[in-house]
Formats: sequence, structure tokens, C-alpha cells
Amino acid sequence: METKIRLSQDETMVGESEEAGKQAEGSEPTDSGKQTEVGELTEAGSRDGVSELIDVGSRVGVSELTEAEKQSGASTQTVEGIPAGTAKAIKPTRPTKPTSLWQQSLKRLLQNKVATFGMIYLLFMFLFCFIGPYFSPYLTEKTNVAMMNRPPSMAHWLGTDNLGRDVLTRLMLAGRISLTVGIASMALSVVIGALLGAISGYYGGLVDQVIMRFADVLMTIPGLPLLIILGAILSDLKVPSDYRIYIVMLMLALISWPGLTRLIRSQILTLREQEFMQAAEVLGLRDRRKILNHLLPNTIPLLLVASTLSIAGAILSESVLSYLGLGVVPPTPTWGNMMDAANSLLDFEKRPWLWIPPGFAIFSTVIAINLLGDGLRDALDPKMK
Amino acid sequence: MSKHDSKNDKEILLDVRHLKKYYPITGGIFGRTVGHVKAVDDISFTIRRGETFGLVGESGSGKSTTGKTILRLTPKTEGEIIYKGVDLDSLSKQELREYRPSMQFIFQNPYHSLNPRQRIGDAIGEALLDHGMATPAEIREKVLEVLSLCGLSSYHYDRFPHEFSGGQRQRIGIARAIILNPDFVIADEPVSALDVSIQAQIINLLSDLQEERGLTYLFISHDLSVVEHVSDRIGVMYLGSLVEMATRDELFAQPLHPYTKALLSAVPIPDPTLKRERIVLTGDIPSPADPPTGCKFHTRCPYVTPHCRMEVPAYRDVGGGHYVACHII
Amino acid sequence: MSNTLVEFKHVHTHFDTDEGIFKAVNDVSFRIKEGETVGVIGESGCGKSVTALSLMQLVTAPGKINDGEIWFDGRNLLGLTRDQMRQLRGHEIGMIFQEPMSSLNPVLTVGEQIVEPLQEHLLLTKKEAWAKAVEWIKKVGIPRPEKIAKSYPHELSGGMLQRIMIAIALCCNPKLLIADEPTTALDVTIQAQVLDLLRQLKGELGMAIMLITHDLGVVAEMADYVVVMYAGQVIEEAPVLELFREPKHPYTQGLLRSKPVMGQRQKRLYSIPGQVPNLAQLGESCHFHERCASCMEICRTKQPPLRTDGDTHKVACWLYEEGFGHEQA
Amino acid sequence: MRQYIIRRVLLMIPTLLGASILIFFVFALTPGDFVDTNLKLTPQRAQELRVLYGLDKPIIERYFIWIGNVLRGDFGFSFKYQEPVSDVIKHYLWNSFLIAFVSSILTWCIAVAVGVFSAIKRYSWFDTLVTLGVFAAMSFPSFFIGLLLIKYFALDWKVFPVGGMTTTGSELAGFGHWVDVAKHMFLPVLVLTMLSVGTLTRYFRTNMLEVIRQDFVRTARAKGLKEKVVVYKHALRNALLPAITLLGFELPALFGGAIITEKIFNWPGIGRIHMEALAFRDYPLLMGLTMLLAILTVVGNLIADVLYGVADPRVRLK
Repeated sequence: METKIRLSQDETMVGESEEAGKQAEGSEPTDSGKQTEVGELTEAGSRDGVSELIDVGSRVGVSELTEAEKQSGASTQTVEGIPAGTAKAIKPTRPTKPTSLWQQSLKRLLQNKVATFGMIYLLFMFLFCFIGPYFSPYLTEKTNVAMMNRPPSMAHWLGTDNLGRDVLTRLMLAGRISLTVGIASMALSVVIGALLGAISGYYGGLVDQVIMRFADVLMTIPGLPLLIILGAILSDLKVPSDYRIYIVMLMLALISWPGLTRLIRSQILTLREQEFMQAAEVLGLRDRRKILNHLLPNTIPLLLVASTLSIAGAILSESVLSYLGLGVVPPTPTWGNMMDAANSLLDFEKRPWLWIPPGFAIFSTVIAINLLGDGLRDALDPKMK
Repeated sequence: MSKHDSKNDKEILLDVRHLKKYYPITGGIFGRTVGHVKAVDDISFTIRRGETFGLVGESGSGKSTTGKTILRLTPKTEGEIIYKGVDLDSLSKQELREYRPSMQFIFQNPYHSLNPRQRIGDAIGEALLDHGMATPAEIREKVLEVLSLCGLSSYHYDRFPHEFSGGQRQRIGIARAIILNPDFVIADEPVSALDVSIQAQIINLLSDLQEERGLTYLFISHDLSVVEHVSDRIGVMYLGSLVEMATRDELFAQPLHPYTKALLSAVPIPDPTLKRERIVLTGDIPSPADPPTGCKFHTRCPYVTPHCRMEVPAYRDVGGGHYVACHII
Repeated sequence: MSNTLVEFKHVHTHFDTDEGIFKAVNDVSFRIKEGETVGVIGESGCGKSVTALSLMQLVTAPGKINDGEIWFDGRNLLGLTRDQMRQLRGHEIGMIFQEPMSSLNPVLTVGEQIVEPLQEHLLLTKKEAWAKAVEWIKKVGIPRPEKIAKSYPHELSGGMLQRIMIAIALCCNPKLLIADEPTTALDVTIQAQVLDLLRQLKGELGMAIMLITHDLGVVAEMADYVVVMYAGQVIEEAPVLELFREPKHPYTQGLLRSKPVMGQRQKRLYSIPGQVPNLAQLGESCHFHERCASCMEICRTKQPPLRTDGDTHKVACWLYEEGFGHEQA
Repeated sequence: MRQYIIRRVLLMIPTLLGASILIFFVFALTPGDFVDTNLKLTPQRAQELRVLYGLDKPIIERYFIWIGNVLRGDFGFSFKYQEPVSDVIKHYLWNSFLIAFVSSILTWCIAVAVGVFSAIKRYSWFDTLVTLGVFAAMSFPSFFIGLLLIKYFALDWKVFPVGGMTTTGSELAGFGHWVDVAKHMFLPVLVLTMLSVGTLTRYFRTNMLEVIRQDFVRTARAKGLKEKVVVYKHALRNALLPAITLLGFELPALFGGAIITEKIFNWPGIGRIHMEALAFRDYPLLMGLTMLLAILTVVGNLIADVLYGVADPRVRLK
């Protein structure tokens, strides 16, 4: 159900944006100023006593803050019956360093063992692919017919392929391409998505309708079939192989930017309803400052999580395309096209070391990215779940 | 609140004339308007310089919407808002921006009115920079001055909102508003989200600031005891309309409108010895989407007459600036 | 003398979170007699809600009742099995919460949600239970009970929903009703209606009520006996008349003076300086000493015990221990 | 509610039109077409064929001809199969539907059970196991799972057939036939289920965690109801509510065919036809298939919204 994976990945993102979107519309502004101090005081919104306590306790070094309180409160107190201000003022201890939300998020992320494992594994994968080849004796990649199809041995840890090349080295080189394509296409779709999402979210009106309808049209065709069709057309155009990589990046970005645009747009709509944006309006801040100082910093967390997860999606899609021979074609190696060794029955059955390692490489990298992405989401904004 | 003598306090700072704010209800296939939620329905009142005008009412009374419409946070449907003799709607976006510093707003929810990712020092000083009322060099010193004025310390400058309690965040919101040296401040339920002891601190702070800087307040709240404490004149709103308006002492001494009487008698008094005969209104507050015909209060009014059901009562001065909208008075 | 229905004996409920151990309920002891309304007052974070949840044993993770005993009708609830406790809930002890709008299941009709406890505890058949549910909807003063029983929660107003919650809590004729801030989320006029209903039902059914609130007015009106809590501890308890006439603990005095009272206007509100201490960093001291105007050396080092001063007035403050403070004027 | 549906249907039309334009011009603009793939033809014969198939007319005109036919239900003529596209689709549609439907049922049952259970037993070992399992399922490249299963289950241990729908050359009828198909179906269904069960399980787990925190669950406990009544009647019902919309999104997957899985398992469904049409540049068939997918997606979205309205009384009674 390939269409389902891409769809389902989008669907979880869309699911989130719809949730956020729903909040954006919101009901007619009721002005019930109810004193629900328990409910309102707790940002996390969970109702029972816990959050009320944690909120009360979360203030950093509250005791020394009260010193400042005391000055303003006690000094002007002249109240009969209770002698004013006899308590000695407590010398304020040097407060701890202010912790920004980013530092807090980083701390929460590092506490999440699974996400940290994902991060370390990704680091290893990057070193393996980008630095690894320099350690391998077979970097020069000359085909050596004598050493064809050797099973894994001390000389070739992962054996050799049908052209006698060392599978491990090719795996590293292929990793470079797959990772670069994944990240580049993500960057492209994030830039397009963020830009269009911000514009249609902030300015709304006609431009919003045009962008949204265009995104809808693109999203009516499930990602994978569209990708496969574009891939087929690409191979028709007889594009020289080293340009193909860039066009594959373009195609992956083309099918993933609508999802991101919708996500960013609903985030902007939600933010614009927040009171601190109305405060910016009352303060008479210029649009530029509203966008750069207020909207953008509060969108970055969502952007960070969405782009991390879209790398995983891009790598998966690229591998499927290359496996079908429609994405990056040999001689440039990617994990995907190394897998087409499995197409010949003989290699498939007798030489699993040809196609299992690249498959596992894709799987392990993507799962690490997903774990990191999920950890990032919890760390950055627990409400964003 | 003591009267402020230095400036000519007779000058009318804000004159609201027949203000209306209707939210369209869409229906049908093409989403055409099939009705209106009359959130604010023909409100008129004036506020003099140095005065605190209290606006009290229950949920759905439209008091917060009134505040936001006056400052053009949401576009109005009808009516005029004359501020210092200038009709705010005649101003272009740019001209309005220049007027912004002199009219400020304090929000109800301390947790949502501050940008979570911005240090409070920048949050307070940002507007000064943007309006060119201070050079970047002076900013820190000006912010520290207003921080201490609001009961906060210098090392709070670099802190982030999540490190403060509800009461302290409200102080930051106040500091952000007064650093622009405004003449007029709308406080929308500034203390509703706070505990009693913290509430008292903020109310005292607001009155100190009024005395030192000659501020004029529009104080919006659902809590009658707080409104009685802070206001010079009070307007009572019900379902989008002003039903009564008078000076504080007169309104609490002899309320005229049946709703005001019921409202005053419904507030629990922290004195167990007090045995009061309470007017308990029957039924629920009608939905602002389809308000009752004639006088909107007739569905719950103990003195309802057939006349009340047909005709909307005129909002008139029954003597000495005591306005009321009721047929039987 | 009606005998004791509920007794808290040195109850400790702590929340073990990564920001430290929050001592939400810190050695709390007090009694509730049969048919008596006890008001538990205090500000946010004083542990009043957690005390009620401990009685019902509905404290959610990471909260846990670490120590102490909670006696109900002659049995220590902490000794009961999970199922025994469950059978008490909704049958012997009813509970209503603060947010009526979100306390009912949005996808089940109101009638179905009243029928559930009836069938569970009184073992009525579906038909009998439905009839009793409609009867109870009428008893809590809602017109057209049959139609209301079939409607969904989102179709009703806040006031009506709170009445339904009261019907659910009382339909199995419990000995105790716990009301956790029952009218905080309601408008003043609706609050008056709900408080009247509670008084009327108490007259009829004679159940004891544990009323938790931060509103001194509501306590003065409803409670027979008052327990004041601060930072997880009981700092004062007394019959309602005595507590309001002669509050002993500086915190209670401060609270009573900070609240603006209609008709008794003060020029300036007394405000207790500072804010509630962090419940994770409570030392061996009187937790109020930082904010106390008459703080003495001993207050900073040792925790005052809850001592009876006069026949029924208990207070935990060194001012009232022999040899330390002077008798309060 | 009714007006909402009518408005949504009206909105569908421009979206589908836009999709049809996109699909048509993606194919029409590419150089080369079916006639080129047949190298045996003399240039002169090739030109004749082009005229016959109307490939020589200007693009805009061809689009209107094509869209005109589509509106009348005629999706054009497949070069490779020499029969109308709609017949080709009808013939292979139900094979794809078979594995997709079975896999959906399986996916939903597992996802609900596992998702809800792991939400209730939040910090248990089961929950962590499920979370890792969910991430694994989401991260597997589809063809990799397929290849692994074939290698071990089909080739090495010979438990299941390597591919195809029925053992070649068998005239089994009735029950015997279906047993044979079932044996062939097992691995593809397993792959499809593993691919989609991950996201759905996480969706149900998150929903359940969200609902358990709500006030009305605490009220249910305060009423003294049994724990399983609280969880399975009150909490679960609200957790499943938003999931109904996902049924709508299943539509394209049910009929659209699983391109990769069908290729690997050589399963005669819509997906494999899609791949073959690509190989032969059979554009009319491709356009028909992609248009079918677009229609299914848009109709699926509409069904999703309508189902949500029907399920949630708050929306239904608006």
C-alpha cells in the first residue's frame, strides 16, 4: 500500500494541522472573564491538582523573587492592627542563569533515551557515509572481474558485487547520495512550504485561496503514483545521469511541499489568534517586527519537527524510485538502486549480501530519523503532540 | 480612585457613540449571512481624563468585545469612537499606528499575552524602539525604570515568561503598556485569573500608576466588588446593551434597573452574619445569537410587562447623569 | 452532637515529579460531621482540591497518598480494596467539579449519564433508572426534564450542566457531597441559583457537604465550619461566624482584608506581599513566614503545630503559643 | 449538515478539474508516446497510427476531447490491451481490492487493540515495545519487507508461494480455488498490513492518551463505575470518534492498488497494471488510472468529513 505510507505520513501531519486548523477558526470571541484561576493558570491545561502544583512550583527560585515583591508591597503598607514591615528583608541570592525555552527543550530531548540513541545513530551514519570511504582500500572503484560475487570475507566485509566492486564501500558512497537527496529535497520543500504557508496564513484572502487550491490539486494525486510517473518521464528525457540526482530532489520536493504549506499555514492562523499577537497590534508594532520577532520564533519548533520527519519520507521515496529504476540510475549508487540486485532471481536467493545491507541501511536510518523527530516534538512543545 | 487635579480633568478623553459590533452567522450553501450575533448593540458613553470607567456584565454581555472594538483590534459594524476629539476610524493604518502608544490594553490571561520565546526586557522595550521613542542605548535603562515601578527587579530583564507566576506576568503586561506613557488604558479583566492576595497587589499597582501618571482607565470585569473598588463611574451591560450607568456611589446605593438589582444581590458577601433578601433570577442567559424581542431582559425580569416584550426601552438620563434603559422606571 | 462522618488524620499526598517532590497535602487533619457543610478555602496550590481527590482516591499519577488515614463512616478508606472503594464512590460519596462544560461525556445523552450510577449502585432496571433520572432532572430545577434527558451536553448551558452534575452526584442518596469549586466557572446570577439549589437539597436530604472554594463570599454564605489551607497545610479552622468575626492566623486576616467587599469600600486594599512558596522546596519552618507581617525568629526555623485556642477555634501560628507571641489585640 | 455536504461537493468540482488538467499535461508534454515504443513500425506507418489515435491534434484540443469522454464515463482506449480503459480497470480492480480490503480489516483491528491497550498500560514494557514496533513499521521501505518475506518464507522455508494469485495451471474450482488464492494472498496482505499498522496504532494511542486525561473520564470514575466501563465505554468511544474520518482516507488505498507490493508479489491488480502501463507508455490507461486515484482521494476526503459529522453529535446537531 505504498500510496498509503506516503499518504499516512502526510495524514499524520495533516491530522495535526487539521487539529491546529480547527483551533484557528475558534468560536465567536466570548468574553466570559470567569475566574477559572485553576484552569487558566495551568498552561498545560490538564485539570487535576497536579498541574496547579507544578505550575506554582515551576517558578525559578521563587523565594528570592519575593524579595522584590516585598519592597513594593510592604513599603506602602500602613494597615491598622498589623505592624508593617517588621520582617527583615532577605538578601536576594544570585539567581540561576535564565533558561530559555530552547535550553529547556534541549535538556528534555537529551533526557529522552530513545531520541538520543536516534541522534547518535544518525551521527554514526553520517560519519560512515561521508568519512568512511577514505578508510576503505577500494575507494578507487575500479571494476575487477576476477573478484566477482565473493561472499563476505575478511578482505571484503560485505563481499563484492557482480562487477567485483566492494559492497561496503559502495554502501558508503550510496549513503552519501541517499542522505544528500533526502536532506536537499527536505530543505527545498521546507523553504517552499514555509514561505507559501506564511504568506497564505498571514495575508489570507485571495492569495491564500489560490495557494490552497493549488496545494489541494497537487494532493489529490497520491504521492507515489505521481512520483513514479514523473520518474518515468525523467528517464524518457534522457537526462545525463549526474543531473538526475537534482531532478529527483526537485520531484521529491514537489510532492511534499503541499503538506508542509498546510501545516505552517494552520500554525500561523493559530498564532495570530493568540493574545500576545493582539498585544503586538495594540503596541503598534510594524508588520516586519510582528513576523520576525513573534510569528517566526514560534513557528520554528513545528518547522524543525516537520522537516526532520520529511527527511525520513524523502529517503523512503527516493529508495522506492531508485529501486524501480526511475530515480537515480547507476553508475551513481544509492541505497535504492543497489537493491535492484534483488531483481535477478539468482542474486536474490544466493547472494543476499548484495541487497540486504542497503535495505537495512535505509530502514535503520529512517527509523533513527523518526525516533529523533518524535523526541524533538515532545521536547519542543508537549502540546504539539 | 482619587481625582487627578493637575490636568484639566473635565476634558472628555473618549466619546463612544452608538457603537455596534455584529458577527455574521453564515448559512446556506454559499455561506451567505443568515443572521447576526449582536455582541455589542448600540453602546454610548464618555470617559473623562483621569477617571476610571468600570464596565461590568456577565458572559456574553459584550464587555470585552466593546474594549477590543474601541481599540480597533476587531473592526466595528457601526458607530463612532472619538478619542481626544479624533474619530479613530478616519485614521489610515499608518496614522492609527502613531496613535497606538497613547491608547494601551492590558489583557486578562497572563499566560497567553506574553510571547513565550521572548525575554521580558525585550517584550517591554520593543514598542519604544519600533516607535522611535528611544534609541537602542537608552532602552535598557528605560525598561529597568518601568520594571521597578511595577514591582519587578533588574535581573528579571533577561528572564522568559515561563519563569514567572501569574501575578508577576500581569505586572510585566502592565509595564509593557505604561512604558509608552499612554493617556488611556483599557484593562480587560486584569485580575480575574489571579488569586485574591495577588489581585489586591495588582489593583493597588494600577491605582498607584493612575495617581503618578494621570492615567484614564476603562476597567472591564465580571467581579462587582472589584469594579466597585476601582471605578468612579460604572456601566452595567446585559447581552450587548448598556442597561444602566451611574457614579459608583449612586449605582451601589440605589440601583434602578431590575438586572442591576439582581446582579448586586447575587454577589456573595464574606459576612456570615448578613442575612439579605436575595433576588434570584429564573432561567438562563439567552444566547446573543437570537436575543429576546423588545427589552432583552424581559425573559428573566421579575417586573416584566407586555410593553417590555414589544418595545426596546430608551436609554435615558433620569437625572444627575444616572442613565437607565427600562420602561417601568 | 452528630457524630463524625469524615476524619482526615495526618494525611500526606505527595507528587514525585522531575522538578522535585511536591508536598501537595502535608500532614492535614480535620473532621466533617454528619449533615455539616465544611468550607475548605485557600488559594491556588494550597492543596484543597488534592485533599478532596485523596478522600475519593482519585489522585492521578505521579500523585500518591504516602501516609495518614482517611476515616469515612467508621472505616479507614486507605485500608479498603480497590473495588470496595469503587462501590463507595457515587453511592456513599458524590462529587461535583468546577468545569461543568467539560465534565460530561460529549457523545452520550444527559439521561444515559445519570442512569449509570443508578444501575451500578441501586441495581435498578433500565426503565426504573430512566424514570428516576427524569425525576432527578426535575428535582434540580430544570424545565422539560424528558426532553433534556434525551439531549447532549453541548446543547445545555453551564448552569444547567452543573445542575445535572448535582443530580448525578446525589441520585444514590450519598452521605457526603464533595463540591470542588462548584460555581467558580459560572456567572454570578447563575451561581446564586446553584448555591440556592445546594442549600435546598441539603435541607431535604441532610447530606454533609465538603465545599472547596477560593471565594470567601461563597464560604460565608454556605459553610457551617471553615478550614483554611495554605501550602498544603491546615493553618486555621473554626465555626464560620467565629472565623469571620475574629480571624487569628495572619494569612486568614490578610485574605479577609484583601478581598474588596461590596458596600464596605476601603481607600486602599491590604495586600499580602509575595506569593505562595514553591511546594518542592518547603523547609522546616512556617511556610507563611516570608509573607507574614508579624514574623518572628522562631517562625523561620520551626513549624507551628495546629493548637486549639478557645473551644473550637484551631490555629497553627507561633503568635498563639505560650511564651512566644503576645496575645493578638 | 446537508448544506455543508452540498458546499463540499461543489468545491470538489474545481479540485478535480485542476487534477485532470495536471494529469493530462504531465503526460501530453512528455516527448515520445506509445507509437514510439513500437520500433518495428515504419515512420510512415507510425504517422498513420498517430492520426488514427488523434495524437497529432494540438494539445488543448486533445485535452477537451479526453475530458469530454471522461465526463461521459469513457476513460479512453488502452493501446496495450486494445480495450477501453474502464474495462481494463474493471477487470483488475477487484484483485487489488481483495488484498487491500483484508489488509485494512487486519490493520484496523490490530491498531485499535494495540493502540488502546498501550495507552492504558502507559509506562509498561508493552507500551515501549509497541512504540518501537510502530516506528519500525513506519520506517520500513515497502519493497524491502516484501523481498525479505519472499526470501525467507517463500524460497528458503517454502511455506508460501513466491508470487501470483493462483498456482499456475491449476483448474481448482470453488473452495479449493479460494484456498489456493488465500495461500498466495498471505504474504502481500502481511506486507500491506505491516506498512500501515504503524501510523494507525500511534494515532489511536495518542487519541486514547488525550481522552483519558479529560474531565468526564474523572467524572465517570467519581460515579463509581467499574474501571472497564470507564475505559471501554466512556474513553474508548471518544477516542475512536475522530478515527472514523480515517475511513474516508482508506478509499484510495482500497481501490488504488499497491503498486510496489503487487509488482514484487506479481499480484494481478491495478498496481501492477499501473507499472506495466508505465513501461509501455500506454498514456490513456495511465491517465485513466491516475484520474481514478484522484477521484477516489477527493471522494474519500468528502466521506471522511461526512462520517465525522454523523459520528459526533456536536457536529451532527449543529
